[in-house]
Amino acid sequence: RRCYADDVVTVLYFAAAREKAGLSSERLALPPDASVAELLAAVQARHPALTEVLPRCRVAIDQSFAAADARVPEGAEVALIPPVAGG
Amino acid sequence: RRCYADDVVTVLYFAAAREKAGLSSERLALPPDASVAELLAAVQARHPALTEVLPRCRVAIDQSFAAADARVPEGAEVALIPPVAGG
Amino acid sequence: MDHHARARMLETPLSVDACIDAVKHQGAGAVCVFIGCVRDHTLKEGAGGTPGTVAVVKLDYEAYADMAEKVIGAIVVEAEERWPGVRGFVQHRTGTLAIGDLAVVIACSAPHRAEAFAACRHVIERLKEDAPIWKREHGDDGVTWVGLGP
Amino acid sequence: MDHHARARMLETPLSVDACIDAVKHQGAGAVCVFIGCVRDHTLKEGAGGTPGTVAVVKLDYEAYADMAEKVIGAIVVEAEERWPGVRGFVQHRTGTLAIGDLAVVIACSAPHRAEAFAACRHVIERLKEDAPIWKREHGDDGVTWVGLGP
Repeated sequence: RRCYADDVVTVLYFAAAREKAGLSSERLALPPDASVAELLAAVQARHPALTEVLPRCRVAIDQSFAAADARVPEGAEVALIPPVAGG
Repeated sequence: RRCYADDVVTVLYFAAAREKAGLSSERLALPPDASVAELLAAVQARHPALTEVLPRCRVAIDQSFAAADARVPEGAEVALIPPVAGG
Repeated sequence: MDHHARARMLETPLSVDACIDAVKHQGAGAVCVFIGCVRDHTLKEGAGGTPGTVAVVKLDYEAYADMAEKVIGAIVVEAEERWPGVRGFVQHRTGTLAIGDLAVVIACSAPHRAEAFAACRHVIERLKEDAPIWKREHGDDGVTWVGLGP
Repeated sequence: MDHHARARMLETPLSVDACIDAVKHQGAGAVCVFIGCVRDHTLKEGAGGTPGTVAVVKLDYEAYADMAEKVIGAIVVEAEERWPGVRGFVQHRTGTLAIGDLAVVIACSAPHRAEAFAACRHVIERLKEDAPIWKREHGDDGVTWVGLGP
């Protein structure tokens, strides 16, 4: 792992999150070994409009649900998952 | 109602009952106001081969299930219903 | 009560689409369909009570057709009354069926899935209790009337 | 684990027959199919909390498709492991759907009906919990993301 350089991840925004953030995906630089919680804080800072929906979102890392304390690996695909409504 | 003359009913035999009785239907003369039980006794007498399956049969009068004490009206269509196996 | 609109005995192959079309409508958010088909094996009490499987070759379905449509129709009405908003429709086959052939198709629609599932299950369970339908099983252990036991 | 063989997200109309064919086999005596379709109304907490019905015009379905296929596929595997002998297959629609259009079709086969019903119900309930799929409802009260609440 590169030392002291940021991890770059891809963040995907779906449904209400995309609508509020105004974009469907972006690349985000995170401090190495960042947690999901830290990622959410970074996202919140970049997109204040997400304030309402963010707390209701689950997070997926590389297409698997991740807990708040999970680590976000370098190059991960991170998705914000608002309350789902399939079927 | 005619006095003292027999009621004539049609008896239908299905599945195992037809197989044992060797016929699918017949007309049967019954004393007036006969019960289902009396009808079964008459059928048993005519077709001893039914001895085994008869006790396991339900009876329908004019396409509705009937209890043993039900009366068999003149001209009724009576069906012997061996254990069913639909679906 | 119009049974005929809810249950049909057919000597020709059944149609899942026809059953769905009979119950689907703009107010229904859910349709549950049950399909009973001829399985290639069946469980049989072997000698000494040990359950064994018997290969099935075909089944002959026989029905007291008029009464069967009445009984099944009444069972569907039972489900519609018990779960408001449900609409049900049943096709049941008669004649000789090969492995894989459809013997019964039950479709139940409802505004929501819980009622659709419950009604569909109710209909198949009650149908198996009361519908005057019989099947003669041609298995590798000979020909037997299902449900008649040894 | 081959999710793809068990779950497919589609932008084109769904096929009940395709789902049945995917699970039907000679050892299956029962197939349970659940169809979720777009209803013309929905219940809405009206002002003051009184539940009222709102007319629905259409629904836009959005999905995180790759993950959805993985999640749904895993849910089907869950059902197959929990009810031995079950085979499941799911199609889920994305895009804009009109009233009556099919949003999801779930087919589960099994030797006997109890497992087919149970597995099918399990899949739809779990799918609604975890599949990353969303619907935007165009109702006569405006456009809202279902599940997001007021």
